[in-house]
Amino acid sequence: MSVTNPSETVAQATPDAPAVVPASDRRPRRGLLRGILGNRKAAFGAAVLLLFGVVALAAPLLAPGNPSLITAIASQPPSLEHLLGTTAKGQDVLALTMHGARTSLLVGFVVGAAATLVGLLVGVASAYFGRVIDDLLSLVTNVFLLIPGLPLLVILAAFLPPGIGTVVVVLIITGWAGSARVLRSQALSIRSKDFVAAAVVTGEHPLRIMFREILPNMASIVMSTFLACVIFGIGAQAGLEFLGLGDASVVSWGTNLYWASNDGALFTGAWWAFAPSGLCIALVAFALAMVNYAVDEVTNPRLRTTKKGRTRA
Amino acid sequence: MSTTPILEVTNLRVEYHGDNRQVVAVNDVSFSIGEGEIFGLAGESGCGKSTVANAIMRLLKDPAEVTHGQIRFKGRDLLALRGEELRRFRWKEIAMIFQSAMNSLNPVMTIGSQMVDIFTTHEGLSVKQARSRSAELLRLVSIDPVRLDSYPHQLSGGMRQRAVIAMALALEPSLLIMDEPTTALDVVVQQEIMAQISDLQRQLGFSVLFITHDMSLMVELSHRMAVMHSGRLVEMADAELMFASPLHPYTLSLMNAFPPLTGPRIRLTGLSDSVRAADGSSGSCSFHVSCPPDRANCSGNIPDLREVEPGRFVAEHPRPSIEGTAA
Amino acid sequence: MRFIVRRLAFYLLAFWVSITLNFLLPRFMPGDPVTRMFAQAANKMQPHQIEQLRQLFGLDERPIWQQYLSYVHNIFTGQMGVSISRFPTPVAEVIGSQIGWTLLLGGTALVIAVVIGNLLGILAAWRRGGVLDSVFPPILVFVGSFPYFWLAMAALYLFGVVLGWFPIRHAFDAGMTPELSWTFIASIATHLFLPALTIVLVSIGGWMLGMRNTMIATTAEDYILMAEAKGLTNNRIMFRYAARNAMLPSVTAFGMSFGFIVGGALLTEVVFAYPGVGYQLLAAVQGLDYPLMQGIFLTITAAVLVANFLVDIVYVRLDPRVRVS
Amino acid sequence: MTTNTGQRRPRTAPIDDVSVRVRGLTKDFPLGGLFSRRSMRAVDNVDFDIPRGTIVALVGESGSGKSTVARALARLERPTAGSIVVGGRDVLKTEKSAASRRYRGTVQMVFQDPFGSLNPAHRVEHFLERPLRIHGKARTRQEVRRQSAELMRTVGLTEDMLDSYPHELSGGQRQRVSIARALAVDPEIILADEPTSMLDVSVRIGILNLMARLRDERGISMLFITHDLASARYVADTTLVMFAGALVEGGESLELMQNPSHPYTRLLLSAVPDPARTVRYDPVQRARLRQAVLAPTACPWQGADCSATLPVRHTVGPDHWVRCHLYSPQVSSATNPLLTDSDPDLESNLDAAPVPTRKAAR
Repeated sequence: MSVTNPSETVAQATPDAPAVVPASDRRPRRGLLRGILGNRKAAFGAAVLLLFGVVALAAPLLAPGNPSLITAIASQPPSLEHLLGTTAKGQDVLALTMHGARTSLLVGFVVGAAATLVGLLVGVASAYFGRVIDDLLSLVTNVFLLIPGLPLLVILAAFLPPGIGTVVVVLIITGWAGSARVLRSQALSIRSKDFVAAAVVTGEHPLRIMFREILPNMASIVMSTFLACVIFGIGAQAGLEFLGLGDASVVSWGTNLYWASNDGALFTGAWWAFAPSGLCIALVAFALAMVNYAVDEVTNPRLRTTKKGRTRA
Repeated sequence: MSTTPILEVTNLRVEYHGDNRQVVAVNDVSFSIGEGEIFGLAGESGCGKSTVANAIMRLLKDPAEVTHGQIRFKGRDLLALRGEELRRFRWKEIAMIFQSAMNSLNPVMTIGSQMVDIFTTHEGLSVKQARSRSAELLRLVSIDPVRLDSYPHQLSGGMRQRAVIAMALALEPSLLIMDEPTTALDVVVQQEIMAQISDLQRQLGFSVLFITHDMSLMVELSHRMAVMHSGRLVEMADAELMFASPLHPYTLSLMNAFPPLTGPRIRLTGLSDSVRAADGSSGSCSFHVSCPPDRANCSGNIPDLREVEPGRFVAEHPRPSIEGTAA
Repeated sequence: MRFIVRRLAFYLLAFWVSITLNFLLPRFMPGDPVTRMFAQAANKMQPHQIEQLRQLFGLDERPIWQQYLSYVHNIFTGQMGVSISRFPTPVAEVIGSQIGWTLLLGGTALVIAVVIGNLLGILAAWRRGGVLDSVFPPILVFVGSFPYFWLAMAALYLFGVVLGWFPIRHAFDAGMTPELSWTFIASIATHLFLPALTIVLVSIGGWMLGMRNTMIATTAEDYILMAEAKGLTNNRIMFRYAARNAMLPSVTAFGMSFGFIVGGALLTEVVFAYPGVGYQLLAAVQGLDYPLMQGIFLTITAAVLVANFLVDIVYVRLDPRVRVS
Repeated sequence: MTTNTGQRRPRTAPIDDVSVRVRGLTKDFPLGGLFSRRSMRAVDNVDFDIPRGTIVALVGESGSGKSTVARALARLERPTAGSIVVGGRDVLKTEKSAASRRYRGTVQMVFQDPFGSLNPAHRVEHFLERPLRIHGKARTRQEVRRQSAELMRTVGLTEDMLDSYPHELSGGQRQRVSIARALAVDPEIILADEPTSMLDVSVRIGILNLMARLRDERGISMLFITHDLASARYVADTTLVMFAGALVEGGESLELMQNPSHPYTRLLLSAVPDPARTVRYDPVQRARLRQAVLAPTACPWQGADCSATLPVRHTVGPDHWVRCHLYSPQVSSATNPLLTDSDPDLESNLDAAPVPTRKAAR
C-alpha cells in the first residue's frame, strides 16, 4: 500500500484500553527482546530485512558503476547476462533494483525514525504538560490525521524544490500525526499510573520522571510505531515518485516504477521492468509488518493464533 | 431446607495448559448443594473458586479443561452435555450472576432487549410477551419497568446488578451461582442487594452457590460453607459453626481479615505476619502461604478433607501458632 | 448532540487549516514553481485569467490579510481559478466532471473491502486457530504490503494485457455515450472491476486483522461469558453481542481510513487511466498545473471530512454511550 | 448559612501536637473540555487535624472525595481553596507551585494499587534508592544497599527481594515495598490511600498491623483512607466519616462506632456484614436513614432538613462530633439530642437501629 496510515496497524493491534489485558498477561518488559527473538514471524522478518540491508550496503560492489547508465540493448528479458533483463532504455534492471534499495531503505528508515521521534515528542509533551497543551497538541494531531495524505503530499512536494530531502521532509510532515496519536494515548495512560504519582511524591525531578519512569514503559509501542512509520515511509515515497514528484534522476524503487510505467513497460510486455522493484517494496513492508506483529504478540499474548482449536462449548 | 442434593460435584479437577506446563486450578474438589440451600464457597483471588463456578456452568475456555471428576445436577451428568443440549440447559436450570454488573451487560443493548433475549431463545415467546415478562421481573427486583429501554450505562451500579439478578431469575432456575456479586459495589448497596437476594431465595426457594472472599458476608447469607485454598477445599461445615470455631488456620486468617465492629480491639494476625515471616523455606509449607509465584501444582500437598464431626470437614489439624489472641 | 456539534466544529477547523495551508504554500515557498508555471502558461491566457491566478497565488501587491480574505471567499464560492493543463476550463469544472468516477471507484472498493474484511475478521476470531485464522492473515498481510499502484500494474498486465479478460483503460468503452442502459452499465462494471479489485486486495487485510483483534478482545469480556451462560445461540452471541461491540472501533477506523483509501484510489486511477481526479492529478503534476493540484487537494479534503462526519453520525446511532453527553 | 467559626471548628489542640492541620480544604474538578466552565466539587470545606503519632481514618464510599483529600495532602492535586499546615507553615502559601523537597521528606504516600504503584521497569532496590538519594539519606552504593536492606526488614521483607522485579512479588509484598519506599525519607506523616483494598484478604491484616507498628514504634502519623469501617476501627485512633465531599462525623474510633450519630454513619455501619452482631437491622429504620442521607429535602426527621441550611458541628461526646441538624439545640432537647418533640416515633425507631447498644450521647 503506497500511502498507508502509519497508526492503523499499531492502533488496531494494541487497543487503546489497556484494561482488557488481564493481570496474568502482564509481562516483564525485559522479556520483550528475548520474546521477539524467539518468535518465528520476527525471525523471518529480521532475516529478510537483514538481506535487504546487506544488498543495499553492498550494491556498489555487487553492481559497480552508475546503474542509470545505458549499458545494453533495450527491453531484454532476463538472461544470464542480465539476470533481471534490461529497461526500455537499456539499463540493467538488477543493478537498478539493488541501487534502488539504498535510497528506498534510507528514506524509509529516516522517515520512520523522524516521524516516530516527532510523534514521541508530541505524545510525551502532551502527557507531561497536560490539559491545555495536550488539548492543543491533540487537536493539531487530529487535524493532520484527517487531511488526506496523498493529496497533501502532492501539493507539498509540488511546491518544494524536488529532491530526496524534499521527499523526506514531506513524508515526515504527513506521517508524524499517526504515531503521535498512538504514542500520546500510551504516554497519557502511563502518566496516570500510580507509580508516576509515587515518583512525584518521592520528590523526583519531572524530567527524570519522564525519561526514567515513563519512557522505559513505552519501548514496545515506540518500536511498533517506528516499524509502521518505516512501512509508511517506503510506500509513500514510492507513491510520490511514481507520480513524478520525486527526483526522477535518483535511482530508487519508486523512480524505477515511474520509468517503467513511463516507458510503457506494461504494454510492451516487459514485466521484468516493473516486477522486481514492486516485489522488493512488498517484501520489505511484509518483513517489517511481521516484526511488528511479533512485537504485538509478545506484549499481548492473547492475540496469538493457538494451534490446537479446542471445541468451544 | 431439604437435604436432597441438587448439585453434586465429585473429585473435580481442572487444569490449565500453559505453553509447556500444566497448572492445576482445581484439585480433587467435592461438595454438594441441597435443594433450597445456600452454599458458600470462600477463598481468595486465584484459589480456583471461580473456576469451579465456570466448570459447573460449562464456561471453561480453551487452556482450561476438566480433567477428572463429575458434576451431576439433579442426577444428570453435566460434563456430558453437548451443543444444543447444553445451550438449552444453561440458564433454564442454572443461572449465574457475574462479578461485575457493569461488564456483564452488553453496553450497546438495552436492558430490555437483553432480557427479552432469554425468553425468545428459551421459551420461544414473541418479543411482546417477552417484554411484559421482563417488566414483571424488573418489578420483582424493585426497578421501574421504564428501565427496560435504558442502556446499562444509564443505570447505577446497584441497579445494574439488580437487573442482572432479574435476568438470572427469568427462567426460574433451580440453582443460582453468584460469583462475587457485590465486590464492585459500595457497602450500602451491597447490603441492599444481599437482602434482596435473601428475600427472593426465601420466596422462590432456589439453591444458591455463593462465591466470595468476604467471610462475614458469606456467614450472614449461607447455610453451609466451604473454604478453598490453592485449588483445594480446606474446610467445610455449617456456616454458623465454622464462624464460631474455625478449625483450619487458613479459615481463621480469612476471618481475621474482617475485624469485628463491636467489642474490645483485639490484635489479629494475617498470613504473612506469622508463617511467611517465621519460615522462609518452602519445605514445611502447611497450606501454601509461600506458594511459588507460578502456582505450579502446589496444591498437591494439601491433604484431603476429613470428617471430624458429622457434617464437619477439615483438611488437616489446625496449627496452634496462628490464632487470634487478645491484645 | 453535543458530540455531533463538537465534531462538526472540529471538521470545520480541519478544513480551515487545509485552506490556510493552500493559501500559504505558494506564498511562502520558494517562488520559482509558480513563476515557471506563469512563464509557460501566460501566452495562452486572457489578462483577467492571469489576474485571477496572480491573486490565487499571491503575486499581487495587496496586504496579506486582504489576499487571505479574498482567497477564502473565492474558495467558498467555488472559484479556484482555471486549470492550466486543461486550459481554459475552470478548476471547479474539471474536478466536478471527474470526482464522480473517483467516488464510484473509491466507494465501491471501500464498501467491499470493509464488509468482506470485517466478516472475515469476525469469523477468524470466533474460530481461533481455524483455517481462516491461520491461513488468511499472513496472505492478506503480504498482499497488503504491495503498493496500490504496483498491484494495479500487475493486475493490468496479467488480466488486461496478457489474458485480455478486462479492458485496460478508462471507465467505459471508447465511443460509448453515457446513458442509462444495461450495456453502458455493464461496460462501467467491467472497467471498474480490476481497479476496484486491487484496492480491495490491498486494504482488506487491515480490516480483517483489525476486526479479528478487537473481536478477540471483545470475546474476553464478561458480557460475552454471560451471554453464553444465558444459553443464547452461537450466532446471536457472535453478532449481537461480540461483533456489535467490536464493530465500534472499526467504524472509527472506517472514517480515519477514507483519506488513505482515496490516496490509493488516486494512484490506481493513474495506472488504469481511470478518468477520476487521481488521473487528473498526474496530468496536473506533469503540466505544472498548480491551481488544479490545489483544487483537487481541497476537494478531496472536503469529501473526506464530510465522509467522516457521516461516520460520526452513524457512530452515535451505534454506541448509546456517546448519545447522552 | 454562614456558620459560626468557633462552633464548627474542631477542638483546637496546640499546633505542636498536630502533624497536619487542614482547614477549609476544597477541591473542584473541571468537567468537560477546554472551554467548559462546569465543575464538580469533590471536596467541600474539610477541616481536620492529624495529631502527632496517631492514625486518623477517613472513611467513605467511592466517590465521596476521600482519595482527593489524600492526593491534595500529597500535593498531587492543587486544592481550590483551604490551607494545609505542616510544620507550622501553610504549605499551600509558602510552596505555591510545587511541593518543596522538605515537604516531600515530611509527607509520604502509599497508594491503593500495588500493581500500579511500582514501575514494572525497575527492580525493587530502585524504589528505595531514589528517595534515599534524593533526600540525602544515603550517598554511596554501600549506604544505599545497607539502608535499603534495613527498610526491607522493617516492613517484613527480606534483603534478597531488593533484586526482584515487582511482577515477581505478591500483592502484599508489593504493598510492603511501597511502605518501605515511603519510610525511606524518614517521614513524619504517611498518607495511606486504601492500602489494603486491592490485596488478598488474608494478607490485609498484616498491612494494618504494620501501620500500627510504625505508629507505635516510630511515632509516624498517618491518614488512613478506607471504605472499610472495620479496618478503621481496628487500626485508627480517630475516625472521620466523609459523605459527598464533606466530613459528617468524627471522633475516637471505638466511641464513634459504638455511638454512630449521623444518619449516614449509621447507614454505613448497619450495612457492614458482621455475623457477630446480635441486633439485626430494621428495614423501616434503614429506609429512613437512607432517605435522610440520599434525599435531604425529604429528611424524615422534621426540622432536620439539611438541604436548606448547612448543618454545623455539634459535640455529642468526648472527642466526638457530628454535623447534622438533629443535634442542634433548636431541634432537639438538651437532655437527649436524638429526640425531637415533633417526632414521637423517633425514639422507638432509633431503638430498632442497627447498633446493638446505643447510649444517649451526652
